[in-house]
Amino acid sequence: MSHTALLLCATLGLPLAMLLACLWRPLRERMMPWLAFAPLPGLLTAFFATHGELLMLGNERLPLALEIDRAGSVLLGVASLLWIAGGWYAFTYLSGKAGRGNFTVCWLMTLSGCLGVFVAADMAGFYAMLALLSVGTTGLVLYEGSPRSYRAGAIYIGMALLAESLVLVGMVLTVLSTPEHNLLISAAPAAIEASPWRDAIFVLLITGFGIKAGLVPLHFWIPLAHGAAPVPASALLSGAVVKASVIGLIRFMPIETAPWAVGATVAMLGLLGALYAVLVGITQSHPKTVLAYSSVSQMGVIVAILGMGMAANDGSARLIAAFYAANHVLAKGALFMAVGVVAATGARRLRPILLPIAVIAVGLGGLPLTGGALTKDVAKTLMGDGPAGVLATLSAIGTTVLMLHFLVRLRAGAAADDDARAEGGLLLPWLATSVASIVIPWALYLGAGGYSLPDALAPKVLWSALWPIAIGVLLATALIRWGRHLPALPEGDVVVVLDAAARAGATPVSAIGGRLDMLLGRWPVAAMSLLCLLLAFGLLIVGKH
Amino acid sequence: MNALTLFGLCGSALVGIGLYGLIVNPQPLRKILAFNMIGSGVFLLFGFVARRGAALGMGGDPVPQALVITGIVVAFSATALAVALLLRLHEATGSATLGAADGDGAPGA
Amino acid sequence: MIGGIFVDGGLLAMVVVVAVWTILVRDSFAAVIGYACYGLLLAFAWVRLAAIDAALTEAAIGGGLTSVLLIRAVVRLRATEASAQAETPGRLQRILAAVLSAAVAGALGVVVLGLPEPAPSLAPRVAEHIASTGLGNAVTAVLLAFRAIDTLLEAVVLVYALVAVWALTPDRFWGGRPGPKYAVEPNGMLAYLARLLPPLGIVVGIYVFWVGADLPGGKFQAGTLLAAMWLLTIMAGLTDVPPISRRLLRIALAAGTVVFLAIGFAGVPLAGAFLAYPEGFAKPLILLIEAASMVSIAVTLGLLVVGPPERSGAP
Amino acid sequence: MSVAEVAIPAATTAGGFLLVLALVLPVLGVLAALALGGRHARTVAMLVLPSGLVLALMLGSELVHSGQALVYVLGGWAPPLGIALRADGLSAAMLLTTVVILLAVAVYGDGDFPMPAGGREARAPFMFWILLLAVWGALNAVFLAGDLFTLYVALELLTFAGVPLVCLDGRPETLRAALRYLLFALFGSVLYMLGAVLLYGTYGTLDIALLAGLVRPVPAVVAAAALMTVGLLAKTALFPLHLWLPPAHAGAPAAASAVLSALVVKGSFFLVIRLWLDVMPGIVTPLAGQLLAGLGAAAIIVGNVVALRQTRLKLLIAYSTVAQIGYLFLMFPLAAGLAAMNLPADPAVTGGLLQAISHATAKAAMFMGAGLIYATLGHDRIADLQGVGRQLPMTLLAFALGGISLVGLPPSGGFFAKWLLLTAALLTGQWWWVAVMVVGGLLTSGYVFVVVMRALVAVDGEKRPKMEIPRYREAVVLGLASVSFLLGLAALLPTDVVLIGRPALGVAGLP
Amino acid sequence: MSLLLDVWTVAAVTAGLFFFLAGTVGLLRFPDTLTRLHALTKADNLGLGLVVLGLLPRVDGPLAGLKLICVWLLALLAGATASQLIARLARRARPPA
Repeated sequence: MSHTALLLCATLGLPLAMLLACLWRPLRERMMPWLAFAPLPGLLTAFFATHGELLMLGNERLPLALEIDRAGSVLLGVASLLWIAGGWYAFTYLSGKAGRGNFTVCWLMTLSGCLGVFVAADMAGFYAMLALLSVGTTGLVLYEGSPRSYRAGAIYIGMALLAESLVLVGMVLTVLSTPEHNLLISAAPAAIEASPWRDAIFVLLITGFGIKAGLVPLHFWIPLAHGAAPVPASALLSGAVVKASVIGLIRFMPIETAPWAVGATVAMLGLLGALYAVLVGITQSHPKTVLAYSSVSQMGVIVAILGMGMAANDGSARLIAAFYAANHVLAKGALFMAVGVVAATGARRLRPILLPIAVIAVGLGGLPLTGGALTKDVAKTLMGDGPAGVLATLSAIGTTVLMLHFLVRLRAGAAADDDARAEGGLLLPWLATSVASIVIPWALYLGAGGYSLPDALAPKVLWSALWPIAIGVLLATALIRWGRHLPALPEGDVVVVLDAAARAGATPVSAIGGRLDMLLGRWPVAAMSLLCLLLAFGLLIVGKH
Repeated sequence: MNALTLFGLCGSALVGIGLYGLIVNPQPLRKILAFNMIGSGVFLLFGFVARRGAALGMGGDPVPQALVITGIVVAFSATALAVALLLRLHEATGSATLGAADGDGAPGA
Repeated sequence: MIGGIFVDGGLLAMVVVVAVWTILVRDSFAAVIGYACYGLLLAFAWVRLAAIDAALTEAAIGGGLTSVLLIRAVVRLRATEASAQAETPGRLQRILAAVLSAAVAGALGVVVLGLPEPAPSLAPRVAEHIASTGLGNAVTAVLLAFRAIDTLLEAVVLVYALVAVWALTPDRFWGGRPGPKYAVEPNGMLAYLARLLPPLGIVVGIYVFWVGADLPGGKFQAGTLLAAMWLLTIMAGLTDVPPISRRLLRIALAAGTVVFLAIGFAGVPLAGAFLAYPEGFAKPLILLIEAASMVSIAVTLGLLVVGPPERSGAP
Repeated sequence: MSVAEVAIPAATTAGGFLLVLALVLPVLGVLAALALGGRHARTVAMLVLPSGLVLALMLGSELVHSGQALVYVLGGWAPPLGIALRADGLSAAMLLTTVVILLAVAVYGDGDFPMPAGGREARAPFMFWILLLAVWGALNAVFLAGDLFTLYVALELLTFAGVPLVCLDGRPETLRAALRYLLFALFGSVLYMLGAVLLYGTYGTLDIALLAGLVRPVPAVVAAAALMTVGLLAKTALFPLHLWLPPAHAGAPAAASAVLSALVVKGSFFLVIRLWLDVMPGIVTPLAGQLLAGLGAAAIIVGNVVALRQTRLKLLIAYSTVAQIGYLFLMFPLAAGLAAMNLPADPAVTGGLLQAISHATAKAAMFMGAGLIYATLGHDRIADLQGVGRQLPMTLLAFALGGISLVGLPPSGGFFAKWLLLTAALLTGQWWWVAVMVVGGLLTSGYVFVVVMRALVAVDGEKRPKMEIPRYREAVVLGLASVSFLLGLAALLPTDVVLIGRPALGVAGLP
Repeated sequence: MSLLLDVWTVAAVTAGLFFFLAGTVGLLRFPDTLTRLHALTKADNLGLGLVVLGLLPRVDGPLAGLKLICVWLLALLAGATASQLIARLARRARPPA
């Protein structure tokens, strides 16, 4: 058994083993401190596993296979890092709180699913991981047990299952499009391109993964869920978990051959969504919600990158999207953890903490020399200078504004006691993540990306990164000055409309169902409908012959 | 149109008559009665089929006749059970109707 | 014979008329009586169809025992009738129901008339193989040799039904005696009949069972007769129903099926198949099965009629 | 053409005697329990059921080895004169499922129906054990019989065993529910028998295998198909003929509900499969198949919607059964469509049966779980389930796993059933069933979510349970739920057991 | 000889049928339960008896004849019992005058 095989197995095996162990209450209660170790194999896999080596576990009727590719290992690596830090952070954050057992279980489920999607090489397994991830996430969202979290959880699971059903149908169509009904994901892109149902598959998969990615207008669950979950959970959900959709698109979409229209549509959806999310985000007051909207915006950009790749039939989009996503994983993780840190820190001790936060926050907007700038620079090659490029720049400006708005809201959320200080268990993981969010992008940029330092430091690059920030800062100051005149949009904006629609629709349907059931409960009605069926079957069968 | 076909038609008619009773009569006892009538109609059809198959000096195909005997006994068992259930229901509730599908079968542990 | 069509026509016309009346008549007691007559008329129809075994069974079970059951029930349910009648569906529903039933019956009639000629029949095959069973009555041969499994399962059906009826016992009466206690009237007419008739009935019953091998008759008809005799003595108050907890009773219930199964399994080594009879021993074995079944059937039928226990086991 | 012309001599195959044993063993159990009475009923059941499990496994392995259907010619009289027992993959799978579930119910029910002290005989426990065996015997007969009239008798056996289960605790409303059930079931079975008469009158045999080779679309056969189908639908409680199911299944004691919902309705469903896929695949038209599945779709939608309205847990589960029964009937147009395209109908058949099995296991677990919840809280109002998660963690987990199987998430049996049915639907271009399945899954997840959420709410202060639940009962429920949850891994088996000994529909489909 | 038998049979059976007819008319026409019972039982017993007598010469073998007579006796017995029971019910139903 090669080391890759071992690593792949361990990546999935260790978290699942710990999950199983949790079936036994005593172990469950003691599991919390070990959460940080569950993702270690994943990290090792990201570094040392040989790409493209397929590990087949199932048989030909149900090929359960594991594999890691370049884009996958990038995401797997950063995700594992964030899971490690998050586990550490959660241990401190939840110490002494009730229901840690349930939290542990849900955390491990989400963790297994999240790392699993990056290594799953067959559709059944991929779907299984997706489902596991959704169920676990629901648990995390519900953790606090408040009415707010129930609403968020219900909406989340509903949207997740809807998305997965769409993906499932898309997958089945894909499998049917392959010769000898191949379940391996590697066969998917070619199959989709050649499939008689190509367009249907595009719609199903893109909508399905789009929901999971929080693509506007199907994004509303993200602010609710990420707002309701406890801080460490939100950090992981917003940072790592949503990236499952990215890997899905990367692996399934036939980027090299997709028709231009599809790619362009996806790109436009993503970019417009990115801007829209910013506009709504600046009206939000709760820092976590603001971050959630920023996630929606950033995911929009990532999807747009893939869209542009499809439009240009440029396979490099995969790696670029992964790179962009990787940066977002760490940055967003660090920012969410910061919310918890600041909440535990008094005003007097705030300054040293706020500085790195600010750097990372504005970094998302593309502050030179940060990961944001690097990713945006790399993405430019795809975005070009056309409308897409313009929109991308606009979104960068918007992100800057949104992040500054976040800083303001964050400040307001500092601990009441001016001298309070966050304990090390919160500070250190947060610091580690922050550092990683600065260093890792550089490493990828120079290492995997094959770029060199001068590329990054070229004045043109710096300038093109700087001026949107400048504009963003100006707008932000304006916002801070006159922001109170903005309307306060509800968390999850469009969800309100949907709620109303659902309520308007559900009640009568349910009532009709009940009445119908009552009616059919009467003996004569049932008996007569039986005779009607009898005649109907008779006629239908006679019909043909 | 020979005498034998009359039996076939009679069987069909009995089925129809029984169906009507089974549908419209609210009293379970009368439903049970109607069920027996449908059953006897079906048995008569068995007899009809058997008689058509008369051959080699046998008055009819013995297989359907045997099936009828089995069927009659089964129908009787069903009737006995239904009547017992009905009487028990009456004893327990004082009423002897199927009621509407109130659906509220208050579940037992 | 052209006379036949008139005889049959008249008979069947009567059957249909009685059937319609039975369904439509308002008073349930009348309906039950109507059903009893209907059962007897049907028995005649069976005779006309040259199915004497079926005729006997229909008369004994369909007409006889079923009617007894229904009469007992209708008398007890007298009180509820008015309220139940109130639930009769409206005119529209009744018309709809009539139309649908008529449609089904009509379609059925058309189909029945369209059955293929010449009619398929297993009679030749039965005639071909009946010799190896040593039986003269083809129906008995089918019931106990060719389709023995049906008969076996049918015996099981009776047991299941009785178990189901007993399951309805109120807990306080479990293990008690079924049905009401009938007081004996020393010189009442019924008691007289109940003393006079059973010996005769038993003889006839055993006769019916015995000839069943070669002539119309068999264990079901016989068992029904015995059950009827038993019920007569019970209703006359001469005997009481045994408590259902009595071991002997339970064994009597199971015996028939057990013997059937035992002989069936004996067939595996002796005749090469389950429910097969060794060459030359078919008839005695079949008679043995029938004898055992007859007793079980009689007891089961009787208990099915009297229903679940309604009083404690104390005499 | 009648049976006189065709002569397919059925011959007993190796291992055929296992069929006889499987048929007789439960019956012997019933008789022994009845004759011995008293507390021996339990002993008998506990002896017979495990041996039945062994038997089912032997039968299955025999089937896998021989790779063809097992046949036993009773009394050496070959059809059409005699009767043969047959077991193909479907039968074997259902036999095994049945005995496994009954074993679980037996262990579980042992707690609800304790034998009274001092060897005295009490009604409820005595009846529980006997009826458990009775249901088993009836089902085995349904799965093994090769003759349509024998199957009729078997169906009646099933009804007679099922009805008393409904009113096992003798409360008035359950008596009424039982009566409704009995009358409607009898209605169904008499129609079935009517169909049998027409078939005999046309071909002079009722043997399934012979008929399969004989049937042609003449009026009598068409009428028979319609009559038998509808009769069986009434017994299966497919929408709109479900009036009897919710009160009966919700009112019965939990152990009984589990048996009724998981197994009893599957008996008549199994016969629909036999009828449509084995006897008259060439007769039933695509439109008829669409109608059948249309009823299924209506059942899925209405059943789930009404389930979401329920305020009592057991009624919710009962209505969920109404909906799940709908899923079972989606397989028929799919199988027909595949056959019409001369593709193997495997996905549809396997999917349908997998759905049936996973629903059986999941639903049994859920009903038994509901029973434990009722015993602990003294009620089953969904609104007041708080604290159950703390008091009965294993039960709640079982309920969740069962729910996941119903929703169809991997690796549950429900998921692979869904996958196969989707495959068949998309292959045959019947996308509308896909939509139904998706919507149904979402609705199902709705009520599973609601129940689990309610139960997970923590209550301040330990609530005193009405009754202490021994761990083993929770464990049994959890075990059964896990079976349903892991059933999908059956796809890792080397062969598709379900399909062994089945006629190739692509060929049989052509009249 | 056979002619005589034929005549006897025809006569007896006709007479029997006549009594049946009379019984039926009585059943329909008489005022109250007891009188109806009277008409019915009397006529039926006689009618059946005559029919049996009429058929006796035509049976093959004494056993069949015995059977016929048994049928008559049983009918008598059943009729007597039934009418007795019904009569008692009727008397209970009617207030003692």
